[in-house]
Amino acid sequence: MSYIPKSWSAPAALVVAAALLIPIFAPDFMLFEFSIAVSYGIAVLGLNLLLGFSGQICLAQGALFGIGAYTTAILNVSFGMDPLLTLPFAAIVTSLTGVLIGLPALRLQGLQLAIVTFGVASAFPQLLLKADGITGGVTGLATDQPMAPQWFPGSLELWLYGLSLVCAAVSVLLFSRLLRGDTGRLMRALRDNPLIAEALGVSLTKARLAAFAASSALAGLGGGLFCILNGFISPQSFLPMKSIDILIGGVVGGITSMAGAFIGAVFIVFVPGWTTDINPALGGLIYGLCLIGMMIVARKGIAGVPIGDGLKALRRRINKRRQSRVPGILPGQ
Amino acid sequence: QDTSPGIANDTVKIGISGPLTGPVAALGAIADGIRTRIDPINSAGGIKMADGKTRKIELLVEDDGLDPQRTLTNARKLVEKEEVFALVATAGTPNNQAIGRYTTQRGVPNLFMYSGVHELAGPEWEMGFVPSFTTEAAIFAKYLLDNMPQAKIALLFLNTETGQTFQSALEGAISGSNVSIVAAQPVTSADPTVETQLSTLKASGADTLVVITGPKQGAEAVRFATESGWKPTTLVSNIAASIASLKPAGLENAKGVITSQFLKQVNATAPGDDEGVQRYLADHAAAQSKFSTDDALGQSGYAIGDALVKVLESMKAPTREAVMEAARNLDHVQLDLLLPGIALTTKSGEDVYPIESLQLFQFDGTAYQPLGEAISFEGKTPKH
Amino acid sequence: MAVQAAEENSPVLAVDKVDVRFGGIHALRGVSLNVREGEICGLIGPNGAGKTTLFNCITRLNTVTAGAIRLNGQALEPLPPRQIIRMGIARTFQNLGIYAGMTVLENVMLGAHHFSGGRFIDALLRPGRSRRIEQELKARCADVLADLGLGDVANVLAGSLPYATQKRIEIARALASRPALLLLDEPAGGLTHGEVAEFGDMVARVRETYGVTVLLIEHHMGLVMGLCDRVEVFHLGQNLASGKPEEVRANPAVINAYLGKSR
Amino acid sequence: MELFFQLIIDGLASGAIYASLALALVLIFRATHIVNFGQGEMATFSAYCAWQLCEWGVPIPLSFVVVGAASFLLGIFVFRAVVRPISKAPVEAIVVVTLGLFVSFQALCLWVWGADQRAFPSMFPSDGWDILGVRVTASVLGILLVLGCLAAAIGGIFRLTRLGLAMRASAYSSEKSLLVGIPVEKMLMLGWGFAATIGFIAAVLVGPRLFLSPTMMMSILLYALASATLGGWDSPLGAVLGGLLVGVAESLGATFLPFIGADLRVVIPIAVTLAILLVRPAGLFGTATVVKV
Amino acid sequence: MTILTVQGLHAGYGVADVLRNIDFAVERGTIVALLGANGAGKTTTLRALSGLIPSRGVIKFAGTDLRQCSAARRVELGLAHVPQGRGTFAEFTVEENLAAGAYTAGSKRQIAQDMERWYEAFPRLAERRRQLAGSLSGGEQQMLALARALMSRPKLLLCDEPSLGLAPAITQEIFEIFRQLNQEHGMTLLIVEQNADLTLQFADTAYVMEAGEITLNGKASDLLSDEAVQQSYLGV
Ligand SMILES: Nc1ncnc2c1ncn2[C@@H]1O[C@H](COP(=O)(O)OP(=O)(O)OP(=O)(O)O)[C@@H](O)[C@H]1O
Ligand SMILES: Nc1ncnc2c1ncn2[C@@H]1O[C@H](COP(=O)(O)OP(=O)(O)OP(=O)(O)O)[C@@H](O)[C@H]1O
Ligand SMILES: CC(C)C[C@H](N)C(=O)O
Ligand SMILES: [Mg+2]
Ligand SMILES: [Mg+2]
Repeated sequence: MSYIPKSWSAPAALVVAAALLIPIFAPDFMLFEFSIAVSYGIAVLGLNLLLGFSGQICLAQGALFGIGAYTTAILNVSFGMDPLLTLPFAAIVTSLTGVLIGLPALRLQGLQLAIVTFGVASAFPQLLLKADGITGGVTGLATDQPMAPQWFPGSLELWLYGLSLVCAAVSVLLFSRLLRGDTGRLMRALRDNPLIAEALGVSLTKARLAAFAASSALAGLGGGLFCILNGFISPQSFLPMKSIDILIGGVVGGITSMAGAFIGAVFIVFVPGWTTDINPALGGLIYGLCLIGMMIVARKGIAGVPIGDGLKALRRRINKRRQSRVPGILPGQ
Repeated sequence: QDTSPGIANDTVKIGISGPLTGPVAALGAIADGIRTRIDPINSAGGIKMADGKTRKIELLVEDDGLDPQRTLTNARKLVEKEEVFALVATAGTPNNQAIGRYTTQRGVPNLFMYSGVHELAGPEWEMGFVPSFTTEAAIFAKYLLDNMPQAKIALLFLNTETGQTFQSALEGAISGSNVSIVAAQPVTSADPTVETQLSTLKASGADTLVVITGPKQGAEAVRFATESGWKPTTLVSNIAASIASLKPAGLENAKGVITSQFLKQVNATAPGDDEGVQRYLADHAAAQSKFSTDDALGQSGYAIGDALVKVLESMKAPTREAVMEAARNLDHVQLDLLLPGIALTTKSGEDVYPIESLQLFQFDGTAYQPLGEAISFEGKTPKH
Repeated sequence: MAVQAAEENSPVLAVDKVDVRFGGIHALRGVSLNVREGEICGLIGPNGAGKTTLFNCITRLNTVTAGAIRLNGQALEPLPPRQIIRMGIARTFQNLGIYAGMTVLENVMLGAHHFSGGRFIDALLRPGRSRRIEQELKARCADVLADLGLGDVANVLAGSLPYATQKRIEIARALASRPALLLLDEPAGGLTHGEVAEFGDMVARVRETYGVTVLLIEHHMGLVMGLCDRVEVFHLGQNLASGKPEEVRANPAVINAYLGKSR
Repeated sequence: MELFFQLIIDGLASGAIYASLALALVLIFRATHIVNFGQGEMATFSAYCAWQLCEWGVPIPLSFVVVGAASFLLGIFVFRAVVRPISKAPVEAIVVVTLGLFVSFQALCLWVWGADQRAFPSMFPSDGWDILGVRVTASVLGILLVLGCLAAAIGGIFRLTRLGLAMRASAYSSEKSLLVGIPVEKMLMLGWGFAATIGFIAAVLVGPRLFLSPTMMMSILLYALASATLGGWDSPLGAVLGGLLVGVAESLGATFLPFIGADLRVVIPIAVTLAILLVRPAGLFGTATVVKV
Repeated sequence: MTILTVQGLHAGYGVADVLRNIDFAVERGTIVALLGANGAGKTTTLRALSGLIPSRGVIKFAGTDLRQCSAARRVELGLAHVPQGRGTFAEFTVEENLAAGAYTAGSKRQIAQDMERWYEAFPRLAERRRQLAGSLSGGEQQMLALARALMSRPKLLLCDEPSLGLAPAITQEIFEIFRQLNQEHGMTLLIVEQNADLTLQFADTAYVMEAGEITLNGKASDLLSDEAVQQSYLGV
């Protein structure tokens, strides 16, 4: 049971279809919100790679997202680079930072890793303030106004949305390449039982850091995109809660699903707004209850339900049937 | 002339984005304060504007949790989906910076931003409200130069635009005198306690403590100064000095605290005979507002609502340009909650600061007593 | 043939006075053991004698406090655990070391992982190459599965299979790494008598086809006596006896410590 | 030098605050193997209820006792309503549920009582003494004393009693516990109840220092998590000592390490935690587990 | 008198049932063997009996219908289950494991007595009172699992492959203990074992399972001489 075909199942198809249909129905401001959601989605995808497929938790994903955003902003503001061209750098710089953050992961796992990385997320905005020489401190950084090229027929928002989708597509492509075949299997082995994996010749160091690097690269790409979309960033956008939001996005969407990453991102971008629309005073309460309800109804995330579950049940049934054909004693040759 | 979006013959839509949830949800009282002011007007039929029409105000409030990016999406949603006429009281400096470019390009008024830093990203379409932190720094400096010419200041400041602006303004204002800053310690709004910083400040041998932080750290500082047996002259920024927010520190500990104010003191149990205060209390009761009557943020919101009403009244055409025009040319406009002697004054092209006067007060254990008259910095608000 | 070969060849695996302590517990106290090329060597001993600990030392999951372990003359102690399989040692675990959430084939492919797999950069940038490698790997592992009679269940989740089948998957996985030395830790646990006999045949067959040397921990005396060329007995972390199965079975010390009276 | 000692005292004071929440977190972890991110917010809610009773004129001790008992019920309610339905869900889903509790309780307090900070009555006198120029206050000593006793009591219950053993077993593996006849669900329920009560006590201790507000506990969450990790998640005493260590390290580091300073003090708890974990992976007082395959 | 009656039992994992319509009974004070090939469903049967997996059908234990009882309640009623493989609390010490096993047992004194008794029976455990169960050797864990189950002084002991991973001498001893418990305390035992020769020597009656159904039952001595059984389960 390879994970790729599974993720490419119904939820993925739905997400792709929705992504393509959105520009037709959504007004500009909403297209903008969707673009923001896609940028988060890329970061959530990174988290899924780490959490869902290699079993390591990183609660600094929001900080890494911020590093991507600041890389883009600084390259643009201080070096005059075209924002679009900065994206690969955002991914690379963040990836390297991610490896640094991942170093403790070689010794720590689970809860402890979560808390240490959450500490990184908490320190991040303060570090940005401290390094105000390059980050602009509290004032933040305003980057070049994003602009659609001359030849582009649609609106600026459509252009940015298209750009986001391209980034997402690239991310999904890289993601699925990593999860296909040996590397993916290896990461899952790592997740399920590192001890055995090591006995099978897996280099834990290499695999863990690779997972961190890849995951952070995605966070960085998402962050760079986020910066381009907004045209302005400041430390206030990368508070520790952002990392928690990204985690929520991942889990609500489903941490072992690519489609889920984007579903989850849409959730964290839109649902808090909807709940305050229902009742401004009670918005937070409704959102909190919504999170709890969500997990009770769909414990494997939205992407795991209900289509996903049905498929799985079917698969299990098929397996069962095959299995019953296995003779109880050793088959002779 | 064309009519701008968001304004009809009988209504005008106003958008607000601010933190209704999360760690700084206290700022949500601003939106509530505005609503407190607007509700009675709507029930009375609306505002009579200078173009001859009477319009009701429709307030649309969005939560941004003080995240600038969410402020931007909110602003876009308000402008493009809800088609508001103007944004009001957007809270937070970076938040206003984040939407500056957008409001400028769209030509959407961003009125009475709740930020003590006024020089932001889109000067044409923006207007602040509360006095600049530089004004407050100047008035504190003036007090010290007049009364304690040898003062040694220990500064506890919020490590954001707020505190940094204040710090540099204070340094500027005391330069060349014998008043000096002997120690400065930053706090962040995430710091659970600030005793470490205060101990360090105390050890510096300062005789004056200046506090420019949020309400929580302000109250902690006031408590610390007494608890630790350190008795400096304490000056607290008006962001942190309302009686409501000092109460948890123990009001007896706050005795002697000096602050600068532009809003009247409100004491619900003894409202006194000030008409403005009485109207505020009546409106507060009628609107069943959540914030307590002595909440400085709610009061600020109420004042902003009041200012909004005044601006809309003097708007000569149903356009966004006209509202900016009106806001930029306020001439000694009195508000219910502004202290006597303090009024909104702006001048197109020259003066972007609506409130430039502050009055010093000292706490006597139950109430703030004025220390002299309001001091006006009209036209001379220090830039930063 | 195998028995003769065992006597002629130099040891593949040489364990020399190995000592292991866990805090206050002295689990191995200077045990020595040689396994010769091509033989099936049994390792028996009472519970807690240190058999599994020795396996763990060989595969570097535990560190030895003193002594040396050599494979074909090369010391194993300095190597990290993940190098062991590359040296040609593969093992199974006493309490099932399979990945229950993966299919049988995936489990086995993990065993062959070290041939080619695990290059993250290749996976990202050279999808063609990694796909080809994956195909090769799959073919090779399918062969192993077929050899062990697991062909039918290749795509079934390993966790849902009966205990004994899972143990067999582990052996398949170990074989997929093409080891020179195969360490089996109680592979026949939970098999019925009939199954044990077949299992013995399978191990013998595997030794021929894959040319492996086997070190086998087992409490099932029937299997040990029938299958092993030589048997080594541990007791309380020390060598108690060693020799041909029949000799060991007749050794009073072994009977006393391990086999019990009635056997 | 006086400053140095004063800072140590300050560090102990804030450390005691971190330790209070850490203790509640460790308790729930020990009893249910869940890190309840909403623990502090539930405690804040309880504290608000107590405050409200006081405002209505109920004597302080009585209201504390009443709310302490009610908190136990609150814990049980939360367990039954939201935790039990997902008890078999993967861990990340449970984490999100506790985050949901966090958001919900914070929003609930905000909705009912508003965001203004309130004065929470202190159990301790406001006395303070100057000892060789160093100021020590009664409230800090009081908090430390109460925490010490609580930690010892909780540790004792877990280590030495049948109930404690059963609770630990239930947290560790429900299947294995059922096999020996432990009513797992009841144990988990008790765990939630106890944790909510201890959380309330923590809120009572820190309330007067931090001022009662919906986000009171949120501001110390990271510090409390670091303290619990540092001390070892299965040791109540470790949580308290961890908290104190974090507090002192923070206080001294923020003052004497120029490149850190007060604005970067938030890195200190994590740096200290990381340093200690690298030496002792299970934390200072945590027990390392051995996994055999 | 029967202590356990099972009628029309269905159970499984998820979609399809592993057990289909199982009927059997266990007489009080007897030793019953449950034999069967790998994957026949023996473990599943025991798990259904002790309530670890949901099941349909009737399970009557000492007059009580177990369907209403949680797994924990079943232990209180006197049913103990030694699971297959390593069922100990790996994070607990040996002593704590035994104490947990005595959760439903009576007085402190009785518990202390029992503990001493099993320490005597398994001296290896006595040496390792403070060792974490997870770090014990496989066989040591098996002994611990057994001792832990016996701490609850069950009326009926369900034993899933008790000899798994045990040295021959210890296996022998354990069966002696079973016999002793059975004769001296009237404990009933239902034993799933692959070591069929040994089990059938000790057992009074036996059932044989194949593919989720019971295909054969009878006196243990009869089965010992049954040809089919000899072929697949006995080492003759
Ligand atoms: N990590 C550890 N910590 C402490 N003691 C340990 C550890 N690992 C093993 N031991 C002890 O070392 C001794 C040897 O254990 P080992 O697992 O090697 O036994 P074994 O010979 O494989 O026994 P079995 O036949 O029961 O599997 C045992 O007494 C065990 O309790
Ligand atoms: N967790 C599970 N999920 C799905 N199927 C399972 C699970 N556990 C067991 N099975 C299946 O149920 C059937 C019966 O298994 P069970 O463990 O009861 O057999 P058993 O007779 O005890 O065999 P063994 O001798 O291997 O212990 C097998 O086909 C097995 O594959
Ligand atoms: C008091 C706060 C509203 C000040 C805010 N932090 C700002 O920088 O504008
Ligand atoms: Mg072993
Ligand atoms: Mg079984």
